[in-house]
Amino acid sequence: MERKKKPTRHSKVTSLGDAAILARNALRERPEICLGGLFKQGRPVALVRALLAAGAKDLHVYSSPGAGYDIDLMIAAGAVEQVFIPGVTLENRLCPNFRSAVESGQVTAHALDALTVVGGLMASAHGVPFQPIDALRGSDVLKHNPLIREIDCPFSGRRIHAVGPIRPRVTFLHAQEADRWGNLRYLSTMVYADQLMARASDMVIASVDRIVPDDVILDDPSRVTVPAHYIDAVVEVPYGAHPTASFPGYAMDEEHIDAYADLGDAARTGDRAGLDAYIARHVTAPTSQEDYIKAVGGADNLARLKPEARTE
Amino acid sequence: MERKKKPTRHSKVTSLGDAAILARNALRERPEICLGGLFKQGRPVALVRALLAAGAKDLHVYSSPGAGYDIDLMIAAGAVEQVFIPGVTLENRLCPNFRSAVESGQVTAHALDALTVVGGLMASAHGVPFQPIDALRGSDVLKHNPLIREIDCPFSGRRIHAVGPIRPRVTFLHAQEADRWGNLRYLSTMVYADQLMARASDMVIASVDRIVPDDVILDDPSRVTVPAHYIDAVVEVPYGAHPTASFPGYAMDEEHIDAYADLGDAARTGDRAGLDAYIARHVTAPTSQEDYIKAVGGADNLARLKPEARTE
Amino acid sequence: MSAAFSPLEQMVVVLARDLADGELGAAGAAALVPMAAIALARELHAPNMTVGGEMFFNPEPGHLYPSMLDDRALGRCEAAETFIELFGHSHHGLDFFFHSGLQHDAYGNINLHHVGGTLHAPKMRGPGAANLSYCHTSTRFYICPTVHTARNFVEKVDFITIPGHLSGPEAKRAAGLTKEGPRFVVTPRAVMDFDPATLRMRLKSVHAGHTAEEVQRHTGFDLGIRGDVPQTPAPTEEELTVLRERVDKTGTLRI
Amino acid sequence: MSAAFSPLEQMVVVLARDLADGELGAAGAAALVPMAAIALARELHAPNMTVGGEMFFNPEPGHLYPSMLDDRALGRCEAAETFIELFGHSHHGLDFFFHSGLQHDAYGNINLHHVGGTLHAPKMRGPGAANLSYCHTSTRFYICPTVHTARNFVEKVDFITIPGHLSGPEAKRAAGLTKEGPRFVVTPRAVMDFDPATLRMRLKSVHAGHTAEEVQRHTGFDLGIRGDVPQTPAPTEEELTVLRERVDKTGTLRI
Repeated sequence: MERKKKPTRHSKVTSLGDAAILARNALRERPEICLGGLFKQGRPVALVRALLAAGAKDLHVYSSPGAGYDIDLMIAAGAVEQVFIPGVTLENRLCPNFRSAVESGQVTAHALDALTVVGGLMASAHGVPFQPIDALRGSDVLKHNPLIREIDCPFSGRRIHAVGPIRPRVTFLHAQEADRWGNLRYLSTMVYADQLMARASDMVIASVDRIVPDDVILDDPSRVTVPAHYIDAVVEVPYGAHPTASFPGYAMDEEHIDAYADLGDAARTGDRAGLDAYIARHVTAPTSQEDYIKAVGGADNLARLKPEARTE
Repeated sequence: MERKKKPTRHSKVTSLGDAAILARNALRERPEICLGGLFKQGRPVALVRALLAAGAKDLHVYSSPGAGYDIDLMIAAGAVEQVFIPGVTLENRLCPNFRSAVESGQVTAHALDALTVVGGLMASAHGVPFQPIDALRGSDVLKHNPLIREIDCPFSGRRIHAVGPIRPRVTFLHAQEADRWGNLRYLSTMVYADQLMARASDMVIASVDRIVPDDVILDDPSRVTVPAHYIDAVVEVPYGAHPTASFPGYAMDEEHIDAYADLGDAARTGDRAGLDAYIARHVTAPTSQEDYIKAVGGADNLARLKPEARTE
Repeated sequence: MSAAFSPLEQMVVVLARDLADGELGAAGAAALVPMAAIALARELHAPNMTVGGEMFFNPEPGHLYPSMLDDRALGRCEAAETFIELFGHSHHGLDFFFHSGLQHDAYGNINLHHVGGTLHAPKMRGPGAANLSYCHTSTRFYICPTVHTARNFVEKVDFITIPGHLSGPEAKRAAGLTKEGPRFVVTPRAVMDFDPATLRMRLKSVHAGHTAEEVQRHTGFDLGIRGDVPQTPAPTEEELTVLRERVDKTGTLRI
Repeated sequence: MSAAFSPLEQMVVVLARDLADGELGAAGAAALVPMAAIALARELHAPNMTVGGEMFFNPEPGHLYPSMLDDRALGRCEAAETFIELFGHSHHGLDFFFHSGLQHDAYGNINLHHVGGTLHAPKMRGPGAANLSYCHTSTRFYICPTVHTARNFVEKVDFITIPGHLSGPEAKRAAGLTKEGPRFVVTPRAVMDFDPATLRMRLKSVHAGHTAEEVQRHTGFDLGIRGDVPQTPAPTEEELTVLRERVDKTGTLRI
């Protein structure tokens, strides 16, 4: 008997440019984008740059409850309308373009807290119409937070809070490894809200520092942090989180982020030339990650970003 | 200068007997016990036997949504008043003592579903007064389920369900490894509801097949499934899940469970001698896990329970 | 004409043919036949199917196991989840799922709780069931018990553990069951489907070696047989070869 | 008399002394001083303390990092969690937590959102804050900014990001804040606590090399100074040795 060959499974591996167009078009339907990682750890910055280069506009940006460099860059590039992130900071200093844009009224930054964002993602991931919250008291954030409301608790009778589902149209994640089907392996210690976002979102695009063979995944399934089921596209982008960290591959590039923030501070006081040149050099001009790596001094320069071994 | 020695951290390692007394006394305050694992995988059976030997009575038993051998044994030993487990089965056959006890009215087995149990544990783990559920329709279980109620959804306006927190007084878990502080490492593929139960419970006691050195944990923190924070005591019990499985150490002992079920079936038809002898031999008589292992044919016999390698 | 095949192999092939490429589904509790059907579909025509929603994704077991909740079957798979993620899948639903019970009735309702008596004073207490949601959050499900007698196919179940079509379109609507519900009932004797107007079960085809009269005799309600009933298309040689060589290497379906 | 020490080392030692063995706590966002205090307490008298509630447990960093949200600091720790578990911890509360802000007021309220203007038309927009719950679900918290001037210690904050004692006992009760709230305010100049009757901040002790008059001058509200203010007990030789040899090996607290 002539037997058919086993049919072929589609790979989810795509290019950075195609991923950006996929995301941009989806965000034109509904502008809610969510970014994985936390502050200077595990942020999908290469995808963010590609999205900016593809001309995304008027975005509503969500994240795990803390973000900094990437949201500031998105604002500097003029792509953001509203920010739904509780904490926006470079940690050692403020985010200059975020500050300017909010102070000038160009961007609306909502007052939120971590439990509202996480609870909203939980409601979406769980498929329920809301998540109860019972740990918010006394903060002025409660007077302004647009996502929560007070409800009468059917069990305790008390007034508590509730948040409806937060369902990002597109989520960008960065992981260290994936197979070609999109099973993501995080080798970093923390995985932040990345699993949760993947489960809560309409479309999920992941960058990874490297694609690994199928067997790496099959031989150790409990190491997979985000199953391929939740992933729509995966892009192999070496140093894809730069200038944020991707443990154990590379640490955050504090020097780069500080230099960027200096340009942002200069722009606050009227001198935008440096910031514009930064965006041109790092966002607009590169047509590939190889170009970007060259623009930031080449792989030899990036090799200095040692993750400082676990056993130090 | 004379410097004090670094003060000593207390180990959470305890004996099977002490763990059982700790649990029994806590359950006298409130009889709600919860068991980790699922059906014939990863069940804390050595802890259950020790608790039965310590004379626990009138228990209200929770579990991940599926259980079999252990709940049946607890019922056979006369320790159970109420069962809050959606599915009770040996998978290839019914649970004989569960059947008998429910049919005779000796034990109340509530009609529940998985989402009620998981949602109740989620509410407790999250510290909120209830968990909304919006996926229950049409089943007669809804007419009898004592833990859920209908509420008006403040977001959708629809009638949905909600479950209050399930907070077990004691949870028993079985993991493959732990350090002496109680950080549990699951090497099995699935971890069921075990993390969730640990976060939802007042007291958590874990059995592990082996205690590992501190560095094994510190060198690979993202492999820790249940952090020590949630664990009150940890007991090193080789083959502690037997006759259920503890991958990759040993497979479920289907022969043993089938022989037990035959004795249960005999008891249903009036001949309880074999079942009583089984309980005496496996539960009452052994004063240690070594005794138990001898009673089930010794380590050589258990070595037949090959987990059938991942790469098969 | 294809080679000899077992009743379970016939069931597996019927189910596999109805599973489409790119779908997401899971096997349910009595997993031998459903897991084989899923694996066969993946081998034959559905390489982009995702097996998920039961705390693991795309297992590649060395052979068929009677239960999927067995690390021997899951040691090689793509990812593992927990009951929290299952809670989410249960709400979002799958494309397909499988069920079987102690009793199945004329509207595809399934009983796993008790036969005779009442819930708390049952004549015979069944196992209950963990997941009651996939039957109506999923696009469709299949009923596939491995026995088919007048005792497990009854006019009305004593307790509805898993709702099928309840008592028909109106009851289903009233209960908020908006999806297809049970599509086919596949047993070792035959395939049944449901009349679109009444949602009552009816005989669709009988497997080779069985007759409509025999199936009706072993069913506790009227199967609406009118005229000739077609024979279930037998497994093709390719289906059988792939099933035996790549899915059921140890012949579990032929025991 | 102990060796010379830096203002940050003094802060660390004051905080470490107040953390008890067996407690559960976390460092918050401005983590350098709190993480050092926690690590010092674990070395000296609190070996059973658990550092948790921020997505990692008991980190053992090679040296002090300014942020704990850095895998270089977390490569060695006992376990990692995610924001879902943090959601639970935020409700269940910790034993202790740390905060600091752009402005701190006489009742220990903290502002991280804006100085001047309004939230959506601010003169100066701050970073906001992720976690607003540990300040009142936890048993207590500490306020420990690394600068202390009349600009960041003001009578009334422009926006209450983190509630301290609000406007005193009645307001706190009305808002449902049932825990202790801020216990101490530790700065490079002094230690402040709160009057139990009014919950207003007052000077408790001044660090060596500082005076009560100076502290008052750098504070935008009355610190209720009556008579002599005690000196903050300096780090002991043991505290300093352990801090430098086992916690802050690279001298970050002395830069």
